[in-house]
Amino acid sequence: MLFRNRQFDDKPVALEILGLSVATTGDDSVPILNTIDVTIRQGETVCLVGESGSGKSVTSLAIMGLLPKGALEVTAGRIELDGQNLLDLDASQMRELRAQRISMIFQEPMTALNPVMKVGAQIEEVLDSHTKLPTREKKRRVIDIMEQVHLPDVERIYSSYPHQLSGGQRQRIMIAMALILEPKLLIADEPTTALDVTTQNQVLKLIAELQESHGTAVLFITHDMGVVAEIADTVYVMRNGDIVESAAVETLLRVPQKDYTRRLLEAVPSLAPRDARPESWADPVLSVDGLTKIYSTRGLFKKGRETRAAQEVKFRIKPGRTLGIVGESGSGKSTVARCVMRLIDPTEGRIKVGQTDIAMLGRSELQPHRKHIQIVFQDPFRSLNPRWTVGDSLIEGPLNFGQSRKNALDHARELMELVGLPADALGRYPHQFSGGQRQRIAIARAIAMRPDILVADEAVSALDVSVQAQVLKLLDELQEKLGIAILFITHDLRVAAQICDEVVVMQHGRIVEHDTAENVLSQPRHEYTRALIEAAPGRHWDFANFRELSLRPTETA
Amino acid sequence: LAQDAETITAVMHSGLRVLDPIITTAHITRNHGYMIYDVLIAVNENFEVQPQMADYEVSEDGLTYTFTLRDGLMFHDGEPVTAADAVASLKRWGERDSGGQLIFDVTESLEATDDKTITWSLSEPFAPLLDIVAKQSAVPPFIMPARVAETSADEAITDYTGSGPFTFVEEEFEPGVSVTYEKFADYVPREEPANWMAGGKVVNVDRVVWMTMPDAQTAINALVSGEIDYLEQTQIDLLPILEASPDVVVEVRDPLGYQTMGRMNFKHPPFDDEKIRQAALMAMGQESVLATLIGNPEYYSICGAIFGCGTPLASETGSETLKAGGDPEAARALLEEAGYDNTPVVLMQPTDVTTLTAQPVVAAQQLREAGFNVDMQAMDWQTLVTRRASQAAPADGGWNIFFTNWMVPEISSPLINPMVNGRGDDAWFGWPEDPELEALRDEFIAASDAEARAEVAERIQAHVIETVNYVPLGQYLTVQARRANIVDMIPSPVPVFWQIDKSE
Amino acid sequence: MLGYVIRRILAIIPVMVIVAIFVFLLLRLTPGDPAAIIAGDSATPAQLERIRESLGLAEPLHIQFVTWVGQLVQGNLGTSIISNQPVTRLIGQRIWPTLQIGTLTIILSVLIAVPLGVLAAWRHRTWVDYAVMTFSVLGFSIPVFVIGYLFIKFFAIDLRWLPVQGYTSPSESVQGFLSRAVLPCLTLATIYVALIARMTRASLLEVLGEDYVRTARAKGVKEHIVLFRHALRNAAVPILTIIGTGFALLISGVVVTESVFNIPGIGRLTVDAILARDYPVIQAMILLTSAIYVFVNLLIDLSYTLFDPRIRY
Amino acid sequence: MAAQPQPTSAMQVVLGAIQLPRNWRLGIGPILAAIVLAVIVLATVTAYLYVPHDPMSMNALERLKGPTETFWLGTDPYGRDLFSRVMVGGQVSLLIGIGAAIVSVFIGLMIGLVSGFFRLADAIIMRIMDALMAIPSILLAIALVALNGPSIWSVIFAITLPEIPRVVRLVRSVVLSAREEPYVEAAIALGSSMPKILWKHLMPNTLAPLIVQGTYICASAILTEAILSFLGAGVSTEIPTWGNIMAEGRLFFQIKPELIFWPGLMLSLCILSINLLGDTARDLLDPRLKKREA
Ligand SMILES: Nc1ncnc2c1ncn2[C@@H]1O[C@H](COP(=O)(O)OP(=O)(O)OP(=O)(O)O)[C@@H](O)[C@H]1O
Ligand SMILES: Nc1ncnc2c1ncn2[C@@H]1O[C@H](COP(=O)(O)OP(=O)(O)OP(=O)(O)O)[C@@H](O)[C@H]1O
Ligand SMILES: [Mg+2]
Ligand SMILES: [Mg+2]
Repeated sequence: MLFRNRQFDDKPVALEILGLSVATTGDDSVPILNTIDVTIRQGETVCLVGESGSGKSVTSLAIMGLLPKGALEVTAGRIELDGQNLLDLDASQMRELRAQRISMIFQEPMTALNPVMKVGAQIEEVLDSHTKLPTREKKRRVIDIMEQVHLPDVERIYSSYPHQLSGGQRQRIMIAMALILEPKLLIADEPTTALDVTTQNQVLKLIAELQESHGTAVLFITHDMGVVAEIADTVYVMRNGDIVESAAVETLLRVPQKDYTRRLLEAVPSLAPRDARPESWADPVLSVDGLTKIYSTRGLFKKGRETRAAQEVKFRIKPGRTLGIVGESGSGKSTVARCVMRLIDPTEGRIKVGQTDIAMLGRSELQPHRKHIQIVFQDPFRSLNPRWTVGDSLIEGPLNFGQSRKNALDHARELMELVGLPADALGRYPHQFSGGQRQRIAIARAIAMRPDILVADEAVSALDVSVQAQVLKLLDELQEKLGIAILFITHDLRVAAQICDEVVVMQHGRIVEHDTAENVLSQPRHEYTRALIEAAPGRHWDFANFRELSLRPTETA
Repeated sequence: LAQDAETITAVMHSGLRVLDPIITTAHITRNHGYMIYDVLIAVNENFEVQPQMADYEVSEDGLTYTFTLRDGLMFHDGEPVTAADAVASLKRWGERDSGGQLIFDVTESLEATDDKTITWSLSEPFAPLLDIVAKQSAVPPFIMPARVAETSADEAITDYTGSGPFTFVEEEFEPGVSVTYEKFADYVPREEPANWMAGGKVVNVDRVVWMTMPDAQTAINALVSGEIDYLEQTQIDLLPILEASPDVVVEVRDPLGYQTMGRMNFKHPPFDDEKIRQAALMAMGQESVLATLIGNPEYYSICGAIFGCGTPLASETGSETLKAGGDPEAARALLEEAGYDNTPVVLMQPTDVTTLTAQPVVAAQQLREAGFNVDMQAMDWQTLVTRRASQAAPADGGWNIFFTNWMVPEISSPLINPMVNGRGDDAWFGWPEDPELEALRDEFIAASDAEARAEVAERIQAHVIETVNYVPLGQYLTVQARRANIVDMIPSPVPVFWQIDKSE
Repeated sequence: MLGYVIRRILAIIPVMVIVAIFVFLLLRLTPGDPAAIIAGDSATPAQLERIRESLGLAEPLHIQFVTWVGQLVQGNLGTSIISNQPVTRLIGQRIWPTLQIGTLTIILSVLIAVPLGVLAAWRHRTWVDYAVMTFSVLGFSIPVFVIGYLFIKFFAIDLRWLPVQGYTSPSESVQGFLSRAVLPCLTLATIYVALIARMTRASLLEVLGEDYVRTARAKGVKEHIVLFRHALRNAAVPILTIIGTGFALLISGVVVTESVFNIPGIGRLTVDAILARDYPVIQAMILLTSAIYVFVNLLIDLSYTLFDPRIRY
Repeated sequence: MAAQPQPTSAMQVVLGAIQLPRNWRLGIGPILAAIVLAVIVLATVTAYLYVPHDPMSMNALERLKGPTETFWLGTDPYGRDLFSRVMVGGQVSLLIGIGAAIVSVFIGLMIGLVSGFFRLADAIIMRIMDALMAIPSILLAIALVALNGPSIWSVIFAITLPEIPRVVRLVRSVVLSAREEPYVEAAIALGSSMPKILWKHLMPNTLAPLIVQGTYICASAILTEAILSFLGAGVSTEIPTWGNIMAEGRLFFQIKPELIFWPGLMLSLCILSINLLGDTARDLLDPRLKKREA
């Protein structure tokens, strides 16, 4: 079964949003949502998708009555729960309703739980607020729901603080909290985005299971099409505060009606690796051998604690080729990147850039080698100095290597064109650009040094799929033109499949598999690689081509 | 706010910190001395010497003084006061007090002839001996037990066993904050009525607590609200507040009051030049200083006498310009004549003693008007007392002029007036080298009767003003305030707590 | 935890050593001569020199320092030059009023300031918020002694509700203590309340924007529980920190308040000692107040664990 | 929350990069504060142009007079014109406030940058700073003024010294956290030298908090000057300062409250305005608050 093709037309409507409009408060009011309609029936899972800033979260907050006071307000429309308009309720009636009839799970399990309260107490608080149960009964109910969300060692976790739990466990606590009073409607705003793929998979399964047993309607907000394919019954596509299109999931993915939807789907990278490029015979520009990094925190009186973040890492990259490093969070990918860049000192090993081993060079000896190897970071907001104009950022490196200001600026102008930005943007500040544009600037800055190697650490992870596709394309073009070798770090297998020639899979600081992208993705040999691939949501669907992913015989069992 | 009727709570002009009345000249410590110690002889309000612990006799040739202790004298530890104790006390005092030093310069022997008799033999007659031993300032010869008096005169005593009408309650002593005295039950007062420092010291209350309040405002408020009984000094400007309260009596305790004065440094230019000193004196006028310092003219008087108006030796010779408010024109002319080269005059101004902040400021203005280049340097009083001891050039941490105040009895004669001393480096700060003045002083000591002394004193006055040894800037009174139920307080320069009573 | 405490206590040592050297040098390089103060107005230079010698002030600096540190190590703070009393005795007499009034002030301030700050944050950008903020800025803007005078004038002189000045030990009469402590405490509290209320508001505002507060609201939890159970506890660490560093402000307030209300505490003792160049007392007092400051802040650091389970030492 | 586009219509405030939140409204308070402060500064700086009397000339016969035609606010205990003294007095008070703020911010910035950057120096510097911070600032100030004599400069020095460690801590913490920013790492990767990174990338981050801190130092310095005067360790009475006028006037609080009232009013208004502007600056410049509003 590819999709959950279920029928809900005969089920009663759980929640109906009619012509809802939201705008910012104040004189220069800006509309955020424009008369949107959404219908959710009992037991149904509705997915709300759309690019960042399209109004998904605002919709969910409007339903909960939790729009930030003094910033946003509902200007028109109705939100009907079982026929009752929630917008007519006062604050205390609304408070009554929350967790009893509608509840909500938020994106970030790290921050959504109160760090100074034990999680058991936090679940119990829901019962305190809405019921008058005796203490023992309360505890029993809490333990019960904790078991339902498959938490291990319930008694211990009951009296743990959030920071003592893993991300997945925390998200389970959130779900337990949301479901303990068996609400009609569960709203989940990107509940798995912060989790790694394997955990994400578990959480999605859990929500589906509980929905089944409690008959809850679910409004699921995500921008991940893979997740949509996995769990949705019906999909609503949002853009700039409008609902662009809505349909049953299969219909939408097969025959999207609107251009916007099509573009959105086309931008989703495919899990099928791109066609292999011809083998290169050049000497490698970067070769890493036996790289080991041990973080140790040692105090005068404390016992030293060691984290082996990278061990015996070994790879080489040739000019014009891209090597991907994939692996779940904490597997040591960034550590390798930072060692290679010599932003941190490796504990052991060799890092040869061209013919020179830079692994153990001191700060000043390192300086001349810096221009050969450059980096693009994940976060386009923070990787440019907000106080510098784009031009100043772009010429910083060249100036350090003795170029004249004028030459460097001329070159910077060319680079802006190369990355597809107007040359006159040099005088502007980073905040005057969008996320994707900023990442282009960061790339331009790296390229300005004419490096041999470009390290991209999660360079597209923070971007929207459509922007992500553009940036990936840009990197590809640059590589064509300049023959740069790229070390591409990502946790997203789809992205890796689209850009890499070779892939290295890391787990617990070690390389567990190293092969061509083709081989790694279609014939994973290591168990861990297989688990990673399997956990990728929507892995059977080729979104860009609106059809099943046909070719690979990778399905195991 | 019920108060124990047997306790008098008094706010004194400063906090008691030093407990040895011989080592320091601080008034608060002297006052403390009068509480817990007695003296052999003392003066009454007419500056007449009266017997106190002892009767005295002077031999015909003026070379032998015999003091006989009266009966019943007892130290606070229950031991009787003996002549040996008195001798030890006098000797220690003699090392510290400048008047005492003069006597000891001519002393043949001082010894206890028996338990009650002290015999003091001189090598030559010294007429003012009794006056000096009986004086109430700055350092009176308080009688302590011999074991205490044996402490070196440069070290503070640590045993506070006294001989006076009150005992010191050591456990309750908080330096700078409060000190408690209890009536000494075994003290035997004299028969005569109390008069100044002499007469019968009859104690009518059980306890006296002295406190300090750093804030004058607070002290006044506390008196008005009845939280304290007595305020030794009040700011004249604040009298209206006290006068408005029916429960408070405001009065002048001591009709002589204080003299305020300025002293120049004879060691460094420009004031090493007598002409320039004279110009400075001519620039200064008393009225502005006093009016600024005190305000209400009822409480100050213009007085050009270096020995203080109202004292037997008072003479105002030479002080005309001072009294007339200064003569900036003449001063300017004199200054020009002296060839003043605009050397800056370093004038030290204390910031933390209210009775001393105004004089320097006013004087600075007056000196400037006469053409002096004044460099007024503000500092706290403790810096000032340290710095005035420095003989260095003004530019290297020395000074040119500063101001201070004296109780009139402290300056009332050439023998005790600290400024009237021309012994150069051994003289008081400013260090005038003035043999003529020394000669005049010897003449004064030698003078046999009051008339002769007054005549010498007048010449000293003229000489001091002529050489501008120091500049008397006038006299002012201090005003005390008490709750109306505090009665029978003796008027005297030293606030004393015998005879005083607290009615219900 | 124990290891951390020991480490922190050991870390105090170099700090106190630096304070000690600093204070010692500062004082000895200060013009001012306690001998002149002891001797009074009419002493001669020769007499001064003799007194100076008997006080040990004529010795070379390093010898004086070594002597002093040697005594310190034995727990001997020395003897006041001026009053000849052991410094420990002076401190013993004077420290209680200051400690009692200081403690009372802190308790009073926290009781007033925290609810005010919470209120202001909760009613962010309403008149309540502006009123609280105006009050707390005002608290910083008026010199302490002026506030003290105003209180005296109003409560003690005009209304005659409370005594004007003074101090009564609570062991003597609790009522007497309270009636005399109220005004100084209130005076001191104005700055402290301002400081704490402002910090409470700021850190609460920050916390109120956190996801878990939104979660609590999404659970339908009542607003006061959201504010006090969820938000305030999370905002506690910066509030505690400001209480600790504000302690320095309290000390400076104490110096003034003790003068205005005539309280025989260590603030006045120190100022008097500085003005009188009573070296042993100044040294001991600055060391003591610094040690108290460091110690209070250590306690506050340790107390973080009570409020935030994530902090482990 | 995923990254959101930031407002592009932002106003450039400090160094062209600190943005006002989009829907920020200044409100009446800060504007009023700015006006009040501007008026006070202007009035005190130009005081000599318009005050009717020499603020230092005494006239003993006119002391402690109430307001009259010649003496608009009356006279002080030396018979000097209170109005002239209050207006001129602001000069020294403001000089002390601004002087202490600038000096402590500048020295603190230098030490803080070095300390945040050089591990070795850091250990030593921070111990010294801890020690300085532990000494109650008012006691240190009194002692320092006693040491140097109560000139304006020694008062500024005495107020400045205890403030330095606080500035150092602030700068250091900003440097330590900004060091971890990706753009700093990028600069390292681009081969920028450490001094350049320190000065061009890290130092600007400290400016916004320093401006805020500077306003508080300025306000508290003006207050501390008043307290020093009150305790008898202030500037000479000749030179009028608000603190000085109040300290002299405190004796006469009950019979002539104007002596405290007028300088106190000026001082409080001034500090109130500075504090309010500081608060506003903090709200405007605090990146965390900004993020939430955006
Ligand atoms: N408190 C607020 N004040 C003003 N505008 C806001 C506020 N919160 C959100 N917006 C605006 O509303 C729009 C929709 O935001 P929303 O958070 O719903 O986007 P989203 O679809 O959830 O995006 P993402 O995928 O990034 O979470 C955005 O343009 C955002 O800038
Ligand atoms: N500075 C550090 N000190 C101590 N441990 C560290 C440090 N930086 C990283 N680690 C640890 O090293 C391990 C590898 O971290 P790294 O950042 O390389 O992972 P990653 O694969 O990049 O993860 P992600 O996908 O979340 O970015 C993790 O366990 C991390 O906690
Ligand atoms: Mg969202
Ligand atoms: Mg990483």
